[in-house]
Amino acid sequence: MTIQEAEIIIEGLIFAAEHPITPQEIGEIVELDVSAVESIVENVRKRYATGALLIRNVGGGYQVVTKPELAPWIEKLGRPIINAPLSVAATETLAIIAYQQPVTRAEIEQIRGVRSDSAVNSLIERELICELGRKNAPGRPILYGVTEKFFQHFGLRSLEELPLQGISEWK
Amino acid sequence: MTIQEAEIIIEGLIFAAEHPITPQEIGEIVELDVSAVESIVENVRKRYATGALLIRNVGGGYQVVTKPELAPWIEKLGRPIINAPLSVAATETLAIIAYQQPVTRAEIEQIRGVRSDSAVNSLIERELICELGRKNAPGRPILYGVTEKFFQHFGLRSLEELPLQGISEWK
Amino acid sequence: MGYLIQLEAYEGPFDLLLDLIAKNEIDIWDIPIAAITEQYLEYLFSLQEQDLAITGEFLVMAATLIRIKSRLLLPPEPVEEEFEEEVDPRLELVEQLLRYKFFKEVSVFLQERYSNAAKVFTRGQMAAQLDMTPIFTDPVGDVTVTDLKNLYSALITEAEKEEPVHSVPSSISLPERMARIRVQMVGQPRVTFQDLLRDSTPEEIVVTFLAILELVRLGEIAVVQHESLGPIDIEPFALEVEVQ
Repeated sequence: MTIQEAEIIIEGLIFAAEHPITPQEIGEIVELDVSAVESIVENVRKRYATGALLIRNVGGGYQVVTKPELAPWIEKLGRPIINAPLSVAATETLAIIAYQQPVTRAEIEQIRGVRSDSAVNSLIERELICELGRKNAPGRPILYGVTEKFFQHFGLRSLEELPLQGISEWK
Repeated sequence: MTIQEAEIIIEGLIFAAEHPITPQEIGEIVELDVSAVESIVENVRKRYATGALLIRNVGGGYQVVTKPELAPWIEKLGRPIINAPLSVAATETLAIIAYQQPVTRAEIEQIRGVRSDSAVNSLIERELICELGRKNAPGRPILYGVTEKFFQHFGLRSLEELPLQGISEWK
Repeated sequence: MGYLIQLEAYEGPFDLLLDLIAKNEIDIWDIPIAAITEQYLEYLFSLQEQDLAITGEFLVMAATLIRIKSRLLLPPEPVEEEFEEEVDPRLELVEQLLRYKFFKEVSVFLQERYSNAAKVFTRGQMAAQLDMTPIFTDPVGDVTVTDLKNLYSALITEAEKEEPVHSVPSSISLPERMARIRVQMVGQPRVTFQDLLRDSTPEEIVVTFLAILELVRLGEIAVVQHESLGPIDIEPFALEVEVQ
């Protein structure tokens, strides 16, 4: 198998897989090591640069999706489109996560004084926060943090760029 | 919108659509006429020549699929095989329905010379045929026709792709 | 010749006949009915010897073949009308066979397409994973980093405070509100619901509403809405004014 053949096979596998497929899974099928698979995926990405598709990493696996800028067109195919603004509850929750991450839902609720599960869910749907793992505490609660998308939308490079002025110490 | 932009949008639409999408449907979304859509799709096809994907025509619509030569690799993903073998009886019955639809079971049986209820039932189960209504005849028998899935599973663009040779001998 | 015919699985009598015609290299338009009938029956007998069930359709065809054979043996019936042509008794069968043969060929074509189509794969991740994810055109909206900071700062300040002491709401009781409504209505033909709610806190609205319900129950007032979505009037029935 040449690299070119491998590239086409790997592209096909990512497209046809029913779950985001990891470089390990691909490597087992094409009998290549993970780093070779990763570099071949980069080649596919380069080829995709001029088209509508994009290979994204989700949960350690690859997935072919359409480029985000096509969303307004693809939405016309009947995907639900939501342009509702962030609720106050969600914005408060997002603020707490941004400043305190990694943070559990219980910790968020302690600060807000109200249940926050629907706010957390809506932030996950909007891809502004994601799960970061689990806390070593009774019940092993999920820890949340902000996503790449969060930084993009707020024009931030890192959490250190969050303003700290006037915030009293809590932790 | 430039042609280049239209090409990317159309590629994205074909990729994202749940079902094969027709040039008409695409035309409505991108506000182009059918012939323009068709020629743009040809451009996408040319771009796809070097990759793993293929835009095929099924039942009058476009659908992105992997190239057939990749089948041995993609089968290793363990995706369930939709195309479980069809029995001869079912295929004959399907052939008759495809040519003569809307057609009743009695008419099918007259042509095949044998009872065909189990063949008809298995085709309905596989969603390759469906009921089209009832015939205005004694007993109001059910009329059958082929479905969208029929086109997909047989990779047919339209019923016109079925062979016509020999049909004049008896019609 | 009896057992020369292999025991093949035939889809039906037409399938069997076409096979016999092909094996004997017979012109379908000129079938030697006697010979074919003989072979056809031999096949059925061989099935019988193997204790295999013969379906009704095969037997019907056997009868049809025998009937055609006997008609061919009989001298042609006298033609009643001159221009009526003698029809070959085999014609109907031939037409049926050709029609079946056509569909049999098509089904071979379909089988081929079917197995080729099985070699292509559609996108693996459908609706659930990809398509039905709602698209948030503007997931953040007008919210800015400063908003986040201010909100966080306010929340933290609030959370740092001591457990708040529950303040006693300066609310009025239900009997008190009922009494006030009674007073408000003195000498009035009606007041509107809105009048009673004017400048009320949410809590007061609830108390007012309950007071109205209670007064209705006591038969002191009537609540009337003259048109749909119009103002709700409250009219006195028999007022008992109690001044506190």
